[in-house]
Amino acid sequence: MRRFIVLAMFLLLMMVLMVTPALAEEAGEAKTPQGIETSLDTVWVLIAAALVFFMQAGFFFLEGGLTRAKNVSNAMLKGAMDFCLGALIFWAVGFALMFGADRGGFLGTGGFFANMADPQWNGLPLYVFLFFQIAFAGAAATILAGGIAERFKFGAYCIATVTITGLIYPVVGHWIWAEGGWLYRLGMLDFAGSTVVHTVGGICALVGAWMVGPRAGKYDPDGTPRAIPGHNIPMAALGTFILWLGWYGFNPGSTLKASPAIATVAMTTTLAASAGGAVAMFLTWARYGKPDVSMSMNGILAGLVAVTAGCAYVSMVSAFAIGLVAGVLVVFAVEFVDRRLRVDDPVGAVSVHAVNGIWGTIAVGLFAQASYGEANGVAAVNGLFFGGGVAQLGKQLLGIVSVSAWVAVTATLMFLALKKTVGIRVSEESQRVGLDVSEHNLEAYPDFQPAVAEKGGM
Amino acid sequence: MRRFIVLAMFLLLMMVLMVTPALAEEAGEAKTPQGIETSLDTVWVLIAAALVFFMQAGFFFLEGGLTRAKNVSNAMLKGAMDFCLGALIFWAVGFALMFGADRGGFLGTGGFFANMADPQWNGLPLYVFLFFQIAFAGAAATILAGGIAERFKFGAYCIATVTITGLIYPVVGHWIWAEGGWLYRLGMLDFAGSTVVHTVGGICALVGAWMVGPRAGKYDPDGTPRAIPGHNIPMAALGTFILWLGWYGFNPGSTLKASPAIATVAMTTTLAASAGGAVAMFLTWARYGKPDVSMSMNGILAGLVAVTAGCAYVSMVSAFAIGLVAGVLVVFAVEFVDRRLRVDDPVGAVSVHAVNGIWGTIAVGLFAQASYGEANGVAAVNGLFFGGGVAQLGKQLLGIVSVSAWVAVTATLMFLALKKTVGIRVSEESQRVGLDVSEHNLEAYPDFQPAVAEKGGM
Amino acid sequence: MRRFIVLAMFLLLMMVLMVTPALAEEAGEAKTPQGIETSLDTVWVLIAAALVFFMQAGFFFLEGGLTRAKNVSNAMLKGAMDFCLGALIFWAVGFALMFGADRGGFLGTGGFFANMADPQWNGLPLYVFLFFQIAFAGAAATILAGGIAERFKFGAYCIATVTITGLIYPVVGHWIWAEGGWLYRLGMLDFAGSTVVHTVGGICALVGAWMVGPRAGKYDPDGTPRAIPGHNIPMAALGTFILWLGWYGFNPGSTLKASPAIATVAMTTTLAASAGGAVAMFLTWARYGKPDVSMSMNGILAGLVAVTAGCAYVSMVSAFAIGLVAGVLVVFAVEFVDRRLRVDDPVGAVSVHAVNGIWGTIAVGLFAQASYGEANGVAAVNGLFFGGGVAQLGKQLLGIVSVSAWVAVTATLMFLALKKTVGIRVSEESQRVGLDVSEHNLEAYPDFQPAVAEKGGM
Amino acid sequence: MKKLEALIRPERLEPVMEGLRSLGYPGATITEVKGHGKQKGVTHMWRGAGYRLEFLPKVKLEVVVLDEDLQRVINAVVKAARTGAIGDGKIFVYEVADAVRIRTGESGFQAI
Amino acid sequence: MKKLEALIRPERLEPVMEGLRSLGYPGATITEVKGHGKQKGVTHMWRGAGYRLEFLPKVKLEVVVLDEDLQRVINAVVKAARTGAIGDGKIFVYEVADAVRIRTGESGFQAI
Amino acid sequence: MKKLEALIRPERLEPVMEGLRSLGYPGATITEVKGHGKQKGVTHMWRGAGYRLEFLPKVKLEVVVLDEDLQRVINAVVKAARTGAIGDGKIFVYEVADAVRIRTGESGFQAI
Ligand SMILES: Nc1ncnc2c1ncn2[C@@H]1O[C@H](COP(=O)(O)OP(=O)(O)O)[C@@H](O)[C@H]1O
Ligand SMILES: Nc1ncnc2c1ncn2[C@@H]1O[C@H](COP(=O)(O)OP(=O)(O)O)[C@@H](O)[C@H]1O
Ligand SMILES: Nc1ncnc2c1ncn2[C@@H]1O[C@H](COP(=O)(O)OP(=O)(O)O)[C@@H](O)[C@H]1O
Repeated sequence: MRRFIVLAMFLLLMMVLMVTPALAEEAGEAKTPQGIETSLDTVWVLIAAALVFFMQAGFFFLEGGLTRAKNVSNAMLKGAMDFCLGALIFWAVGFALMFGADRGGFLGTGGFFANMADPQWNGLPLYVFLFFQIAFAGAAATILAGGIAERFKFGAYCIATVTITGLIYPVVGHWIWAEGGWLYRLGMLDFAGSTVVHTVGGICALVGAWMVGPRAGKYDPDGTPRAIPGHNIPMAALGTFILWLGWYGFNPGSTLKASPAIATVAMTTTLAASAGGAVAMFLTWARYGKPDVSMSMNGILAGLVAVTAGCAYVSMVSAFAIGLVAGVLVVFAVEFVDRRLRVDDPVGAVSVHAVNGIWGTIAVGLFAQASYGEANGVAAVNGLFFGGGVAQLGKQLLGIVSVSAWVAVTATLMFLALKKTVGIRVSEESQRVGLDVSEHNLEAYPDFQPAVAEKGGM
Repeated sequence: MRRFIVLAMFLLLMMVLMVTPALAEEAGEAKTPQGIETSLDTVWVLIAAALVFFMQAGFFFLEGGLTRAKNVSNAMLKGAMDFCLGALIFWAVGFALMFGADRGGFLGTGGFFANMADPQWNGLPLYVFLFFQIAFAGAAATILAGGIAERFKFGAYCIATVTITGLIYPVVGHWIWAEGGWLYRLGMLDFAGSTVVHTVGGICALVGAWMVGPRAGKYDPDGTPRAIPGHNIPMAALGTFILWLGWYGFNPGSTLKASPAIATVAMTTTLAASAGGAVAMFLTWARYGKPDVSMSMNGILAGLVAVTAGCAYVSMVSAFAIGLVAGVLVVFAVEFVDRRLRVDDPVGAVSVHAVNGIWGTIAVGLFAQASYGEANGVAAVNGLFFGGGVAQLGKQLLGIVSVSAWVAVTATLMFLALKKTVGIRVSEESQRVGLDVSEHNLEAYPDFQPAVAEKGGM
Repeated sequence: MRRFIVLAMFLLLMMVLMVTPALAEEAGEAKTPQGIETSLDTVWVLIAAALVFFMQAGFFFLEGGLTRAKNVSNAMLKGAMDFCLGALIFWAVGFALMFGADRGGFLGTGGFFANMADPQWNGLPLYVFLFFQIAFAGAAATILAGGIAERFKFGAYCIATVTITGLIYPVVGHWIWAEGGWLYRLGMLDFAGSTVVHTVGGICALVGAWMVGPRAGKYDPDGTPRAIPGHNIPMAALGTFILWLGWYGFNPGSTLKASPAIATVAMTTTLAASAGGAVAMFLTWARYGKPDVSMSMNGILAGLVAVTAGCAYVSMVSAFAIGLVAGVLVVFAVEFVDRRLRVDDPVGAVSVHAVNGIWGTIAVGLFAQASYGEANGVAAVNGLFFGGGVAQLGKQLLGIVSVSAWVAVTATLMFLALKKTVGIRVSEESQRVGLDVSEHNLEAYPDFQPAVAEKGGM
Repeated sequence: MKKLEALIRPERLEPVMEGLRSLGYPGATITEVKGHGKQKGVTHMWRGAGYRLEFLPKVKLEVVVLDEDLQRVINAVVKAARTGAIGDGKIFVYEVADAVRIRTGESGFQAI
Repeated sequence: MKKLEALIRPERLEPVMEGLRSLGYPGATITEVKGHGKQKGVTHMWRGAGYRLEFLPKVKLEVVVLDEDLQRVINAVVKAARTGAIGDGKIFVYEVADAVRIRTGESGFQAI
Repeated sequence: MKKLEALIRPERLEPVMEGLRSLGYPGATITEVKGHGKQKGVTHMWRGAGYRLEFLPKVKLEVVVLDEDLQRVINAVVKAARTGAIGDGKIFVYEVADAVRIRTGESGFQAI
């Protein structure tokens, strides 16, 4: 492990020496309308990026709240470090792979350390675009954390997160968001990243959770899942609302431009989240007899993930419908993953991000309306339900399949490599005492008496 | 209960089918100063709305922190669901009642599901205006949650919150904020909603808390109140500061326009909050012997509520004075409600929102200065202390009385109806084990040993 | 104490009577590009200020999490009150001392209660500039709280915080940031306040922590430090991320202008924070055997503090290097303060703010590049590493020395005066039961069983 | 001297203490324990999966009494703690060999 | 009647309870305690300074049994709680003078 | 064998353990309990209403000792736990019928 640390520090230091400093762009005297507009766009995208950045805290609070007290410090550090390491690697490498000069529609190259010829990106200062993209990359990477919670080695997690932000995610981003990307050119639509961010993160979480195996005690010998309740519901609730807040940067910010279109996007986002939350609450009430708190929170997030692809292409009513379906999907997906797949996903990362990322991407092919796309200054496309036939739907499905395949393969290889080298799963004893002690020599709540676990399955 | 759930889900689904999709507004090519200005206003109001949205988390953290651990998950779900359901109902109905074509000054009609002819609202994209109003409606509704905490049926709460957002609140909003509203035309001034939001919410909380009765064990047989300490002070403190942050969207955002006036409003807001907090701290120190933490937090909120009506009409010094009075009022009001009215209001919702909402509305009639109103581009009025006589004060009082009457009557009818049908109060046994278990089958903190309550009255 | 309270309330009331209300500036009809630009700048600075305001919550959560449960309510009230009192005093006095008409380069005068002739500040509405400055003053003052945590008298803390915001901090601010200030004229550069805010706060914390003495039980008779673990790691992690979020207002907001330059500043801020966090994590891993959670969080903050002075003058790579050094510095500084200086600084305030404030200020003299300063519209200076020689470095050092001397002397006098009068240290018995009970008659977590402290030194 | 160890419902603690006080035994020690007996545990839900809490929260009340007061104390506790439903709890009685008051060093029955 | 007081590893609670149930003793009381014995405490780190937790979490399991069942119960507990490593814990046995079921007022062995 | 059960102030735990160690009794079990005795509870404030905490936090320290060491252990505990103020606590002594070391199965005095 020590060797790994030394290596990491060496690499960090290399960066300093390797790079020729980029010349910063000139600050235009903001007196002309043109100049003011650039400033306004910069302000808007910067604030949006800051909100997306803050989603990191939402993610680690959600994970921490839905898992046990003995692993919560580990959740905090994972969430902090995947951003710190991810930001550095994305700046150094990921950004170039994603937005550098296109190579055959598959990959960008050039512009490592954000050394790009043009200090602007479609009229936006390059650095604010980079900041926004870093925040997104952080979100894509941190989704994994929840899925593999309570049993993954911290060192292996650091390497995994760097690989996602530095390679797996930027390639997908290039395909769909870079002008030369093959899916972009094909016309696949994913406005703010249901696929690019959430499906990518969700599939990484699925592969990771499956390969690391379930938490000790999660499944009875006969495969019956046992409940392992989270330790702090308010923490999870605050995490959810921080995420929701961040989504007002995530979705409207993806316009990368201050325009009236952001108003429409904010509303579709609001309605889908609300519908997802409401329907998950009613559905669990009907199914389990009482309204379920953590599933309702998941319902909100499911609605948000699902509307992310289509938020600029669909009407209010469609957004509402997308959220409704998402809220239903997430409830059944959680049960399916837990009972049928027997993949132990403590926070529902797969159900929220992978399943609803896919649903949201499909939904564009169903609900898109050219009038909305046009009004919002993006692609004007009609989906299946609005007279556009299956053309767009086909592109969306192709995108989903290709991205899923890419992520599934690369993530599997990554986890396999980690398993063979540093290992990915902590010992049963480590799990018993908790990762806080075994991985960090720390108790998260030393002033409080922990209660003896004495839960039985049913 | 199951029937109620099925009905609710049916209604949600109906919405999808019932509505013709609205055409989105056109995204003006933002090259002209006019276009840039619209974009800037959109950005500003959207960010303000996002901050107001985040106040939901502030509210549920404040409530959760000031009540007991066994009811905290319930507080989280109430806060999440009153927004989810409230956003949907306000979009579907409330917005039309509030801002639709005026009927006799009393009610708006038309524009359900935000289907309005004009895609703009006074030059602002309709959807960002709607988003801002949804966030406000959510705040008005969630105030109730704190007042009836720890004993209210969750299902009944959902219905109450939908009624407030869908009917009680929009009517008041129409009176005071819609151009045709009778109080608006009369010249009553409530810049950001001391009355519209806070008095409405506060009176709902008063009626609700009174009708549901006190928590088990709150009053001795002889009527002496017993202390029921909140379970998590940092949680309440964070809630307070999230609310304060949100107020920088709430008050300056109510300009609905990016202009230098927002600077003045931000400062009056800051000074009133600071004065309210400081004075409550000193006053409790003098009265109780030591500075009281939760009352000081209430003092901050009291200052914020009180300055909300007048923040664009008054000077810095006046804002400071308004905050001072608010901080004093809240301390005495909490004692008065607890000991004299014997209404059990666990978080001080009545004292913070109703009492100071009223005080703030009155304060406009006292402290308004035409020079400020003018500079901020709003009504130029002088209050009693600045040579304007009692004219404005009279209008303010009339507004307060009418709104209070409307809310008191409708809220009473609503709670009565709920009481007769689904019931509003959980059993003593449910209170004993806590709403988390009885209403949601959940423990909020399963990893921690709860301490046996062994508090005595004095 | 009661006399002190009465006095304080009297003073607060005096303010109302003493002041003639200022005339608010006129709200320019924002139709001209000029007008729109002003509005845009106002929006940007207001939002930045709101984010900086929210850092208060970050500070009190960081402190609360890294200290024991029995003192957490005290931490909350300290954090709330230093802002409330600080905002009032800075409005009344501090702002005038900092930005009023210059007297000999040392102090501003005139403009108490923000009564300034010009309703604008370099084209920015005066009140939004004031709001931004109030938020900064709050940050400078609250740094003290962490250093003297768990043993300082609440009343004395209130007086100290008022003195810092009303006198110690504004004088430094005048020197460096006001046009007439002697360090400003000399050309010392501190873009967003590594020295003005962080070194000032950090040295106050150092002097305070030293004069109040260590917490009971912190040092063995032979001077060996004992570990006193914090009670809530997630709380500290959230605090850190709230602070980081706030820094996106702190640093880019210090442009006081919406311009593309904020993009560059946001990115330097991000890279330094990430580098600081990453390197602290790896370094503690190498030194202590496992990656340390709270030190990694400190590493993030160290990177942020260090880049604050130079964020608009340096390249991305330089920002990264500054963060790397900061992350290393903070780890060794914490150990040094704890073991060599034997100053008990529970949250690392000295190491994060004083040490890295100084490092960041020096770094400007090393890493500044004229091309960046120019592009960002600020001073165009080359540091030692970029061909500028030692000229700038000398100015930076002079600034650090002068400011440190001023703060060390005034803070010492202040704490001495407090010690002689109201006293600064609570009794050992108060420490044993905790400040929550002894200073506020409150338990922060009455529903939970506290664990008996049974830690041994090593 | 005898030690009476009563395992009771948490919410009956106050009336039981009331009863003890009236018999001249204000001193007692309480511990939060979890009990299992005839009373069935409760079922909770976590994300769609039910789980049983087999142990229910109880309070263990310990009070050392003089031999002659034993029966009266037992009766008082039974009276105050009983609800008649399963889960009311049990009382166990133990012989106490000695007692010491730390403050004074007194021992035996004077220490109670 | 005897009271058996077993200080065991928290993670062995479930198998021990299983064993008791199979002997017809479903009723028991558990308390979370901290123990110190031959087993060494663990070392934690806080900001660069190590500190020892001298006491380790244990569960105290109390079950009152009839004299004739005592040995069998002891054997069952030992079997289920043993891991063979230091820190497995101890069992102490005490004489119980009397037992009362609060719900019914029954006393003596009927109360168990 | 005797069990010594001391109810002491939480902050006196360390010196008491020190004393026990020096007598050759490193093993002990502690429980966090709440006690009520001559010592008055404390008054807290909640939003203007005072409330008394009738029970104060105490630590229950249990240590099983050989009969011959009993008096010395009692003396050591009394010495280390005493402050002289009300609330210092009590020690109760019980007869132990048997002891078993789970790890080895040894019983009787060898198990201590
Ligand atoms: N054999 C036993 N040994 C120790 N404690 C017991 C025993 N049986 C019951 N208890 C304790 O008594 C409590 C009440 O037991 P239960 O059988 O539910 O009561 P009841 O028969 O009065 O309804 C349990 O929760 C447990 O703490
Ligand atoms: N003399 C004693 N009195 C009371 N409890 C004891 C005593 N000795 C040990 N214990 C308890 O037994 C537990 C296990 O003791 P330990 O010596 O570590 O076990 P083992 O000898 O089986 O490895 C301790 O944690 C403590 O709770
Ligand atoms: N009769 C009793 N039975 C059981 N525990 C008792 C009894 N009397 C006192 N205690 C315990 O002893 C502790 C100290 O009692 P207290 O009367 O305050 O001590 P002192 O007389 O030494 O000042 C109490 O907190 C309680 O836990």
